[in-house]
Amino acid sequence: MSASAGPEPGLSADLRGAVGSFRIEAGLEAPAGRVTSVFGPSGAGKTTLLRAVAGLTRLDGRVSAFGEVWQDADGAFVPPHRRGVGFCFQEPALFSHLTVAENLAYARRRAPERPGAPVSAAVVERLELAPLLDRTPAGLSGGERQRAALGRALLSNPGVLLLDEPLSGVHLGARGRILDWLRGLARDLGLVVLQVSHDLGEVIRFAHRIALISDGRITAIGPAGTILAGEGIRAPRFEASVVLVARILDTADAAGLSTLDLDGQRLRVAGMGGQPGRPVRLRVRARDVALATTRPEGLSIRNVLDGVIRELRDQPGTPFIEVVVAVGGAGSRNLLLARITRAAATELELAPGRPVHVLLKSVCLEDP
Amino acid sequence: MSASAGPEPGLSADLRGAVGSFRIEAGLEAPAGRVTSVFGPSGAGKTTLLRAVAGLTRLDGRVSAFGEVWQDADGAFVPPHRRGVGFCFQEPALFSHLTVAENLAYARRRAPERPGAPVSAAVVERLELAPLLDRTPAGLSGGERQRAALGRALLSNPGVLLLDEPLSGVHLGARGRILDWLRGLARDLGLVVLQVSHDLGEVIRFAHRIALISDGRITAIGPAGTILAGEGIRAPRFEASVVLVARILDTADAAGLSTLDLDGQRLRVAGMGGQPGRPVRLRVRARDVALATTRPEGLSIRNVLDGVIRELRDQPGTPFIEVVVAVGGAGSRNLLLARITRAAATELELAPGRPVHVLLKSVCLEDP
Amino acid sequence: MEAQAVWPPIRLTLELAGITTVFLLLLGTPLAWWLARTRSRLREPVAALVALPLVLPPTVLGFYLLLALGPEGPGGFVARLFGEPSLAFSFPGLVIGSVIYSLPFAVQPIRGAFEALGNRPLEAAATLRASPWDAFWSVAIPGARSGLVAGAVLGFAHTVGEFGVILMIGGNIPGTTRVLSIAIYDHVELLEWETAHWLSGGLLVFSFAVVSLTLSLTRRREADPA
Amino acid sequence: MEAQAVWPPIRLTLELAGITTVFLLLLGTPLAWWLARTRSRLREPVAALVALPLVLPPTVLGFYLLLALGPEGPGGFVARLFGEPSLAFSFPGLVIGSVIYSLPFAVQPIRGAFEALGNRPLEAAATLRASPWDAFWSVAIPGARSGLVAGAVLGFAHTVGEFGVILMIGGNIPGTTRVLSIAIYDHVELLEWETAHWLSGGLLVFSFAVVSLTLSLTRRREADPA
Amino acid sequence: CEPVRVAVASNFLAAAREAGVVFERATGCPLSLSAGSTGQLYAQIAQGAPFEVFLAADSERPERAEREGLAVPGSRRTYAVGRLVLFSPTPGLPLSGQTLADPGVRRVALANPRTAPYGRAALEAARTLGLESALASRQVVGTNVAQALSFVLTGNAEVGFVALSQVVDRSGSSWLIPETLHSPIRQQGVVLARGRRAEAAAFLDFLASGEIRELLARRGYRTD
Ligand SMILES: Nc1ncnc2c1ncn2[C@@H]1O[C@H](COP(=O)(O)OP(=O)(O)OP(=O)(O)O)[C@@H](O)[C@H]1O
Ligand SMILES: Nc1ncnc2c1ncn2[C@@H]1O[C@H](COP(=O)(O)OP(=O)(O)OP(=O)(O)O)[C@@H](O)[C@H]1O
Ligand SMILES: [Mg+2]
Ligand SMILES: [Mg+2]
Repeated sequence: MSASAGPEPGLSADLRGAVGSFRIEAGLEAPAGRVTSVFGPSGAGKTTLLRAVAGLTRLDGRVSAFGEVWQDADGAFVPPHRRGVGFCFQEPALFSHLTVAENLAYARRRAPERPGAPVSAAVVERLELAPLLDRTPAGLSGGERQRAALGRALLSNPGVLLLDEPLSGVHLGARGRILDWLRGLARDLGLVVLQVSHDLGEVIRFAHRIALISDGRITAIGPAGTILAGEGIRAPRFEASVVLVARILDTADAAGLSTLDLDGQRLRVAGMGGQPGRPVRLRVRARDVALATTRPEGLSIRNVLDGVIRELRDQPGTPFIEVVVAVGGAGSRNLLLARITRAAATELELAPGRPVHVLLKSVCLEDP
Repeated sequence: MSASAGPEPGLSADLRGAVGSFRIEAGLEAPAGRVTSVFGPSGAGKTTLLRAVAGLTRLDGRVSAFGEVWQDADGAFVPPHRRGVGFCFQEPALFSHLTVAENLAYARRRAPERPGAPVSAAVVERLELAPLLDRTPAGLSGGERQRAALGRALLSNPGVLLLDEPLSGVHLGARGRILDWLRGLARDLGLVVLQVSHDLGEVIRFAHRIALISDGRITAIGPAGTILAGEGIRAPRFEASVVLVARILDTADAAGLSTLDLDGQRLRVAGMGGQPGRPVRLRVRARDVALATTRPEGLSIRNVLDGVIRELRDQPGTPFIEVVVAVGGAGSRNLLLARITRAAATELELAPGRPVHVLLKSVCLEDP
Repeated sequence: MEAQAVWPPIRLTLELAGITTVFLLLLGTPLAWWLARTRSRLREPVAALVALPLVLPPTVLGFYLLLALGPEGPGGFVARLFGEPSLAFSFPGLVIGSVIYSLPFAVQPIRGAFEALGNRPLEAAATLRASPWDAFWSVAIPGARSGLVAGAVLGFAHTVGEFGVILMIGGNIPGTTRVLSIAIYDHVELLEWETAHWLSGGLLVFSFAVVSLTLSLTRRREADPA
Repeated sequence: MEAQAVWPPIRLTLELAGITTVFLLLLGTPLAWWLARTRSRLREPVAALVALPLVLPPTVLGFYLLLALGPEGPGGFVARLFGEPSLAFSFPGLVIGSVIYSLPFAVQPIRGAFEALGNRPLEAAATLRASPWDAFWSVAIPGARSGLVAGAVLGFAHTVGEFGVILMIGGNIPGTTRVLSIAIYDHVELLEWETAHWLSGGLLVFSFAVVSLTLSLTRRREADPA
Repeated sequence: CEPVRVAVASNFLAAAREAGVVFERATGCPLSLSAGSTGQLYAQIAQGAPFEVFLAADSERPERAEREGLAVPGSRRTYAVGRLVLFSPTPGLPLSGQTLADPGVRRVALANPRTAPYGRAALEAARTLGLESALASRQVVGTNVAQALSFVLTGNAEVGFVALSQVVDRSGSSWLIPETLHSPIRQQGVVLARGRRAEAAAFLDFLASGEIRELLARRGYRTD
């Protein structure tokens, strides 16, 4: 999270219309410098939404970005090539008559200068494109094509980056590194990044904000933590998680652990860099949280926080409930979610208002 | 796992050759009735390997399936259409001049009868294709196209199913359901399923066996548990896990929990069907396992097993170590892996031979 | 009398163009398929060879065809099997000449459509147990439909208007080889311009109707981007 | 004396075919583009209209062109602006006639290539800030290259061999409108078969070289399936 | 001297070339010859083709040109009379009218009777001989005599009605059709409206000179 607080003005879209028999009616705000993930089932209209923002599919309604109106009800319509959007299509659309290097050059040549924007060399390095530069797209693997297409989109220095599952074919390690870099770019350059993903892990790791879409409608939109803790993400229930904001007290010691401050309590997490005093975001999945009524002894779990139960959320049809625990005192926004069996909750007599010990496996804490 | 123990003869390939400047030299065995995942970074040669098995790319070497030689060093070469493979391409290749229903019929019409093979209706239902049947591929979303292509491949009743990231564009919930169904089909029909995926979660959930590939070579191949617990999967270290074999004692009670027997110890896991007495496979990730030296009280973690430490594996460069714990007595093959901080191990004085309590969050146990 | 003179050439023209188009597709499609898919070095030379009859003036081409179809040529050999001295001046001879002359116009669009189709649909068909022959019919042909239609239309139109070659090898025999284009030509030559106008006008209107109908009916709807 | 008679027609033929090919591409490419991308109802009728000149026998088409280019036609009107009585019997007139006659052969493959290209590369170009004009040149044209080459080759070859139209509107005037095909025709009429063979043979060899060279040089390498 | 532009019927092209050489030698004025079919040349002349002299294969179209004001009135004259022969490339055949009825003769080539004077003459001759239907059943028609001769030379037709001028120095058998069997093939020429200069008229006059008459006779034309 950058030092400047609060979302800056970015993209705002309010679109309605139909593609074939599919109707869409979606409003969306995506602040600059932030990554907004569009998450929803197959056929929900994610691609359609991104295409409409880019002006490739013409829907009714209003789109504006950085204070500039791209389309409105009065018939104003800025054509795609003047919107300055970068688009990674779901099926990479490299120019097949050009090599990878020429594809990148195509974008670079038409891009305006922008201080701090990544230069070709940086893009090639980060996306590991060097061995591919002289090849044509026909000779690339699926993931290689996606990386090249992403590189091309970046080199056109867009203000709004629209990524339709940009890295679905790239393996986990590289994907993580690339996404982290993209997050940094978004923050440093004040880009709007609108990203479609089916991979919840990716969304959790990557998104500042999440828009849930289903059947052509945005059903929820807001900060990642709120949405992930909320009711919105139904399907992969066991993946429910929250995002906490803590402060660095001490960076990695000899053992490779850092100490963080979470509303007055201490946490020890693996290998985190950064300035002491800086705020960091931690993702904690409900399934990684256990609760105890007595402080446990002789346990390998090192992070034990004190908290108070706020709410018990039953998960009908499953043997589980989710327990919402406030760990930062009364006013804190830091809520934790624990997923435990109903049987355990009954046995431990858990109820709202009851103080509990919250056990977090330190390995589960990571800078998202 | 079916009643018949041990892998049946399935696919065996030993291929070498070059595509453009890329050299591949890969040997692979994939038993029938099992899902074998091919896992490796972008550009490792996964697609090339699958294409060569299908006979679409001609490499040197030997391929045989179900005792039938598809190609060998003497120049024998069974053309792709006589191999009876189903192939889901990385970029779905539906026939654009046919509707979805016609695409499915195309496969069905050319397929041999096979008792128990899924009929069109079942495929349409499982893959949720009903609303798409009358549409042409041009009007489908990315995930819809993938589902239709998978359905088409299934309807050709292949003996070997080659899936190149078949569901990368399908959301988590549906993907899980479809993969479970596919596993069942593979088992019931004795299919060889060779699947490429970048999604470790998917691999863990879906694969019986894993082949790691990198730079055109198979670096490791074996049962999922072994590979996941092994040194092979470097990048996402924290995802290390093991697979345990337990027996059902009691199927889901009123609370939705089943009771299992693991070498004499009891486990309670969420919603598992099946015959009492049947063996089941459980996947336990190292990160989900905690250790305690005294039996914990008042804790929401319900599954506590007794075990003996076998080995401590240091993870150099990280603050973690992995602890291998035998939970089934001396001769048992059931080993658990716990990932804990080095600091915790020191403090608890963990050492080989020492008895420990192993804490498993019940929610982490699932039929893989 | 006028009707008697007008209708046989029209019927003959349609027959000739129709049969020629059938042969163009029968010959041109496999040829285009080969050109689109082979990696042989002979590919471009063969493609050039097919296009070659184009550069010869029709009368010259017609003369060579006369030699080929005549008693000393292969055509004469074939003809003798049927008790004829020569294939020239016969309807089959006209068909042969027309096919050779219009072949490049049929081959080119079909080849283009096959190339645009790419390998992927054929690979998919193979993994669905379709033999190459099956896949050719069930995937390649429907997938290249617009190219086939274009080739057929161009071939048909070119045969209707073709003239020099037919004039040369046809012998202008009423009812056998006297097609409409020759009839119109005669009127122009005789300075009977009025009649020529009427015939040409009719031919144009008719052809326009046939061609635009064919194109509209068979051209696939625009694929929506998705 | 022989060389004197032979070279001017050859030069003229190459000039005519070259210039005609340029015009075919200049006119045919935007037309093919429009045909490939419009959703107008007029699409197929216009496509049919372009193909229409084909169905008229070349001499008849030539006759109508003669009327159009002559003193009473629009061509004559234009010609008078330049102090000429008629566009017929002039090199520009030949170019006009050849372009009209060969247009369908150029338009068809180009249209096919544009259609095969699809929307996606153009959309990608737009998101990379390329204006439609820029994208047309930087993406559509290179992407449709093989179609453009095919169109140019067919158009060139057809113009070289074209004959009836040119004879009619050109008038076989040495040095101005007497192209090689007509020169060969003259030899045929004179029954100077030997000379006709030589010229035709030379024409064939030359054309074969040009065409197969063009095709080999510009056709893209087979895309490997990946 | 500017070349005299002559539109010449294809069958007379060879003779016209030879005459042109003589004409140039005599007057220093070269010819520019444009060959074509008579109907086509007429259409071109009507559309303003830059021809100065029109050497047609028949007499009707020069007449019409004169009538319609395309030609210089009074300049029209017969420059040659064509002779029709029945020809076969096989030497030593006894060709006659009966050849047309010979069952061994499958095909008889001739020029288009509707458009070409030699074709019309051939048809007339057959009619006079009472062999019209015999001819009709085996005729193959070329646009002009050159095509008719091609049919014969390539062996696709056994015999053909062609111009004597085409075969005078060719080996083979021929039967010179008596001029009593058909009306004479008068090839007429006119000076065109665009050819109002001395050289154009001079060329047409020159064709009637003794030297040229001799030349034409050698080439198989009769002169009046
Ligand atoms: N031309 C069309 N005719 C009918 N329906 C269409 C057409 N184009 C798209 N659709 C439908 O619109 C819906 C939304 O498509 P879209 O591509 O936006 O989905 P998506 O959210 O991107 O899905 P995925 O994650 O599978 O890519 C889909 O159900 C699709 O079938
Ligand atoms: N024609 C070619 N010329 C050169 N290299 C090629 C060619 N075709 C494929 N390759 C290379 O072969 C390697 C393996 O490709 P393959 O498609 O098998 O990778 P993959 O493992 O499927 O990767 P991904 O997960 O990204 O799809 C890649 O590095 C690719 O660039
Ligand atoms: Mg999509
Ligand atoms: Mg791949």
